[in-house]
Amino acid sequence: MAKQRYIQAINQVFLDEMERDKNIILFGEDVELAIFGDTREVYKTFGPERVYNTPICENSLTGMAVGAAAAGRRVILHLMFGNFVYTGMDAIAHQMAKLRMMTGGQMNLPITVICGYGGGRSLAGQHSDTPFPVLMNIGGVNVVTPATPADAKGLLTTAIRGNNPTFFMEASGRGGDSGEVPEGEYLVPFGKAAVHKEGKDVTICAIGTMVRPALRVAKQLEDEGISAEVIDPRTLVPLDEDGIAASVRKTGRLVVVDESKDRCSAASHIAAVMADKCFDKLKAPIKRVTVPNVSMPYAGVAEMAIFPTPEKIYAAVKSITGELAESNA
Amino acid sequence: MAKQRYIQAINQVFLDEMERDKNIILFGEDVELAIFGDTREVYKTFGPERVYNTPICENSLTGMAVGAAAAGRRVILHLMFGNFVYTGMDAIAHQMAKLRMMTGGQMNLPITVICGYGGGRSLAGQHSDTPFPVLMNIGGVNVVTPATPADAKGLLTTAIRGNNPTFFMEASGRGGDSGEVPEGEYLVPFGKAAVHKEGKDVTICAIGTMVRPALRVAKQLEDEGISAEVIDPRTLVPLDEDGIAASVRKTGRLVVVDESKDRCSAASHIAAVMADKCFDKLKAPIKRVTVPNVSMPYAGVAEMAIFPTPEKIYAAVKSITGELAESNA
Amino acid sequence: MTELPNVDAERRANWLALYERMLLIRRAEERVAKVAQAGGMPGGVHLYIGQEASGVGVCSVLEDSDFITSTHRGHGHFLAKGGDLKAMFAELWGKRTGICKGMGGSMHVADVSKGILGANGIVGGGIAIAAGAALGIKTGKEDKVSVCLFGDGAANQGVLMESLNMSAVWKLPVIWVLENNGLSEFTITDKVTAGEQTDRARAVGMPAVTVDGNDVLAVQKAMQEAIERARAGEGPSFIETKTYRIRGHLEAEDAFLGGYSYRKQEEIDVWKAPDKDPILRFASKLLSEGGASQADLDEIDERVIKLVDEAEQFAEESEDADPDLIHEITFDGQRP
Amino acid sequence: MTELPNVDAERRANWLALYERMLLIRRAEERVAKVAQAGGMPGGVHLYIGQEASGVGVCSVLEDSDFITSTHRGHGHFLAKGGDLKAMFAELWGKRTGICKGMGGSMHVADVSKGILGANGIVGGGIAIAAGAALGIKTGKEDKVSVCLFGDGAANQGVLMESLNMSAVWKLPVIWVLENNGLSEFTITDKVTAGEQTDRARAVGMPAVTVDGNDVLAVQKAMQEAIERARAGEGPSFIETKTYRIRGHLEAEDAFLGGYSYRKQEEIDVWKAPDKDPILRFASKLLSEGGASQADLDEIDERVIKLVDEAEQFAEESEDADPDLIHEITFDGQRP
Ligand SMILES: Cc1ncc(C[n+]2csc(CCOP(=O)(O)OP(=O)(O)O)c2C)c(N)n1
Ligand SMILES: Cc1ncc(C[n+]2csc(CCOP(=O)(O)OP(=O)(O)O)c2C)c(N)n1
Ligand SMILES: [Mg+2]
Ligand SMILES: [Mg+2]
Repeated sequence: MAKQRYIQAINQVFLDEMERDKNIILFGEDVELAIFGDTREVYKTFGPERVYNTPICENSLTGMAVGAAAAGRRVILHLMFGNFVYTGMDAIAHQMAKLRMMTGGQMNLPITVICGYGGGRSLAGQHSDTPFPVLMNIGGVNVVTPATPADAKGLLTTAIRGNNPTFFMEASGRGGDSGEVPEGEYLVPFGKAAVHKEGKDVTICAIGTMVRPALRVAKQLEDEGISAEVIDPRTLVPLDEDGIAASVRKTGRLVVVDESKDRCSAASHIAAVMADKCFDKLKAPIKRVTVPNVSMPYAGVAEMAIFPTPEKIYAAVKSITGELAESNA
Repeated sequence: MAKQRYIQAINQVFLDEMERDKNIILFGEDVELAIFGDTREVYKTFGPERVYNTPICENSLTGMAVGAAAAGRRVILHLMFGNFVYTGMDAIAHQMAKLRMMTGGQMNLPITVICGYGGGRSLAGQHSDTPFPVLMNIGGVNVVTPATPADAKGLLTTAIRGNNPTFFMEASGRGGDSGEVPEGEYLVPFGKAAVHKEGKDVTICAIGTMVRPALRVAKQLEDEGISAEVIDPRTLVPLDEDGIAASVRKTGRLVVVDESKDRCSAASHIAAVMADKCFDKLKAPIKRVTVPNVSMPYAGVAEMAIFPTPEKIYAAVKSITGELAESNA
Repeated sequence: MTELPNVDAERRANWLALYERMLLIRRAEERVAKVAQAGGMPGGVHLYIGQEASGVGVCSVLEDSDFITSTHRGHGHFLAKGGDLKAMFAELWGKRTGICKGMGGSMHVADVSKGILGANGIVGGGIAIAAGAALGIKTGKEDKVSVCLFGDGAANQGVLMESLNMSAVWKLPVIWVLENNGLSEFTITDKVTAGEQTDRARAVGMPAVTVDGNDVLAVQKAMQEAIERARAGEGPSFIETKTYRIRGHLEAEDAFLGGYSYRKQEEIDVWKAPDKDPILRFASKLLSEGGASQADLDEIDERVIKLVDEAEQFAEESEDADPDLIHEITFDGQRP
Repeated sequence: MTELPNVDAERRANWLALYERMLLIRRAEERVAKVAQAGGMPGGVHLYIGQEASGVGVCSVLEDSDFITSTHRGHGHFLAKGGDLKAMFAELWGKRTGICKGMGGSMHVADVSKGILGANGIVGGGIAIAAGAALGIKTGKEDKVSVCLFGDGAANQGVLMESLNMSAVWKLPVIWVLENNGLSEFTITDKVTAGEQTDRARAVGMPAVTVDGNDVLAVQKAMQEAIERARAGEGPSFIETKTYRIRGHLEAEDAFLGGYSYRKQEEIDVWKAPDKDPILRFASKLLSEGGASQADLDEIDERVIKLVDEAEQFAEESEDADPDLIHEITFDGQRP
């Protein structure tokens, strides 16, 4: 184990995997100088025949990823901001997600698309979206979003070595978080949620960027006599429905915390699945802590007013555990 | 009242509204000869200065709608297939949905985007999607999908006269359905669900194309002693949460039927909202009848195997009303 | 090789092969049209009839290992590139023996083993895929080319400029083939297009030529030059093949048009005439300069029709597509 | 008008106005830079310093009723088109007195009453909007023009080809202004661009010129010609203004670069020199040919700095943005 920053962990996987498998190519805008730092040294190490610093044209980039994969390469596409998923959406929805199925399974599309997402940094409407819903909904692409440097390493390695298109959503565009990362080969399987903290009264299912604030809230609740379990799906497609359901069945209460906008959010979907699968064990309404259905504002006060802050997570939990605190007290 | 086909009703609204308001312009691919029939005679009637038959370039078309609206026009954009929402997604997500908010409310964007959606006609993966989820999720655009010719007239008129971007999703690309349509001026307000059939045992919330099969199933259930209420949200943004909740509170059971792919579907979202708002009145798990998370197959048998057919709606209702049929019998 | 090859015999063989391939496409699609018109073909069916010289000329100089991307009007490209007729018919008939197991249908015929990366229902959908395949080839240092077939309507999609640009910047081994049939659905493409579309390629410094797309030999020649450039590492080329779509945009066209029309019957007749139709024209040439007799041509026609009969029978008799497969093939080794 | 106007006085007034506007942008952004570097400015801040002659030359011939669309580097365009400095500063400071009520910030400054349809954080985001505005103008038979300001990086987005094409087909009153500063973030644009970008306009039959983008008069002149064409119904024009970005891509650039660099200090120095910097250069010209004295220029500088001081104070003292507003302004008359 060694401490690494989130972005460093990602960067190291790129370097390791591209060394290990000469068939990998990487491309995207400004990957040469590594705008987010995650592609640092990649161009220098593997050269212009495997690393392409591209013009600005997301529509073609996503389609090119498909073509290069169909031609036998293993592809990493750096898409910078999660918002550019919308810019490159045509080929994502129509080719990347569908081509395998439409051709009767004739081709593998080993593509990893990486981008940062989320708000909280005054980047305003066009640089703060969390496009989980559209990616989860189109069908045919995996969606993963590690909350820790270790999961970043493990999930990215799994993504790159896998044969299916996978969106690797960076939960930390700035790469500030650091944590212990296993050395050597380390893969985290898709479809297996992580329980960050066990608990018995309420399940907080927190996605990506929301894991840290959820853990903070869980700690505070502990002090108040409420035992919260914090579970992190890690991969949204495939989704560990059974793992989340097991937790919900145990606690009987669920709060889903997600940086997506509320309507048709990942949180909505998880809530819906649990309202179907765990109904008999549910003791309280299922709560969602998400972003309202608006464009993210610029000003810090305005942004924080709609951001899924610890305060809002806390309030949501309390709204369905009110009686518990008293009875446990 | 007069009987009209769904597409005819739409066509008539275009003609009437463009006559009424000279500020309206309409553009899109092949609108001159009217590929779906809904823009028939529009070009002939209003000429090349208000109607533009465009080249094939959805990315610019959606952005142009924004520009023309910002310049003071009232805009109708014909986007043909719902799938092309993905092709024109960039400007939809980044400009149309956000510009009003990002500019502090400086501009109205009176834009109606119209397109057909859904499967069941062997049009395969790239022409069968139902892009409700992404449109509902981006925030900042309305999404409406009338199930009947009368609602088509009423909602389209409301959309065109409104000041906000609205996606008018044609539930019938072929225009085959017909029904009574009120004559003269007729507006249906957004955010008001329609109860197509009252019932007391279970609520079937059916969206757009799914209303007809839901009604068929409700009739069959009636014969078996199960009283199903069929409610049609009509507009997904804004969503009549209170109206749906009132029905669910009354029946205590909910099945949502939606042609979206399941993950993050409109159905998921409605289920999630009800699992929050109506928990205390719920007597059974909330069921969703949707399309699996795959590309729509071509072959009829394969398509029908995953399509939300009456059989699947029936099975979903029965799975939560099993005991009722017996007790009512 | 000690003897000089018999050039005439080689030419005759080449010409006859081109003719047979064009005729195969024609007869196959005539059959599809018949079935579709009778209501026996689900979905949208877009026929290539009248444009055969373009696809056949293009693919005649490609190896199986070379890639093509195609369009919604893709049957001709599929067959020209060596796709199996039976498997294509079975696909259109929605059968599990189909090349895509019945999951793709007319708009998605693909045979990856033959380098056919798929017909595409998204207008312009193949453009970036072709650029990507060329990028893949370049990275793999493989001796292949990637060919993008697209229509005059598709040439107004912005991805074209993007992908032309990248292919020129990185000198990718890709050949852009614009099949200009003058129409985009019911729209006369010229009415919505400014300038010459070849100039869009020239604007990124790419050589571009316009050839008679109904002259299979002219197309073949232009392709040969482009391929040489590509294989020599000199980068992409652009070829416009001027041609015409003889049938409707799709087989159900009349239902969509509802009595309106976008072209005159006389225009169609001009392109169907023996001096314009790519097959009739080439038949004359074969007879006058190619050393073929009418009997040769008749024999080819018989052979082709037999293949079409067999393919239809195969498709008819095959089992319906298997719905369970949907969930298996969406991902590799993972349920959706 | 009975007397001939005094051309020299008019010219002097025009020149001084251009100078003052350029200097206002420069001084305003220098202040923004200072605050941003000190950590007092949230979000991404992209400065226009070094490119002032382009935006000012372009907007100098526009009326309030004409439209512009802008980029992530939009402060200069905003001020050049007559946007209010105080309201812009308040916006950057995230205050409710901001031109967008604090909801947009640096990347989204817009003043619709002045025809400024918004800076845009999506590279190329303004392109189709400008085309649409021109379509709107044409339909309304209004005597306005629409101007799209975009960068050399944005010129590789496919929407450009799409919108150029439509503007040419319909002869829309739009002027395409490519501000070519040679850079796209940390990438030398030439390395990812094939051919001359002006040729992309010529490919759709549109007149295109390249001018010295650091010469405000050259830009003004090119715009005048383009506007005449547009107002005469002759359609769109394309102007490339060659310029240079003196500051980083964004103010926090060093943090992103982590010790790497994409250009040499010498290159920057060349463009900052008195013969290249658009403001210093124009100051010389004003002194030598424009009938201005150093005292005139100093007075302008003082006036401008006072405006900047006042704007900063206004921004500082304004109240924070109002979060409740978010839900009111997303839609007209409807909660989100
Ligand atoms: C992205 C997209 N937009 C629109 C359509 C509808 N459409 C199908 S074919 C077609 C015309 C294509 O014209 P062209 O590229 O010239 O091909 P052709 O039909 O002439 O072979 C259109 C507009 C589509 N399938 N995809
Ligand atoms: C669609 C999109 N892709 C990528 C980016 C990230 N990005 C911001 S500015 C920029 C470079 C733009 O270059 P150019 O258009 O020349 O403008 P300049 O910064 O030089 O003014 C990039 C790639 C973005 N904001 N939007
Ligand atoms: Mg065509
Ligand atoms: Mg630039």
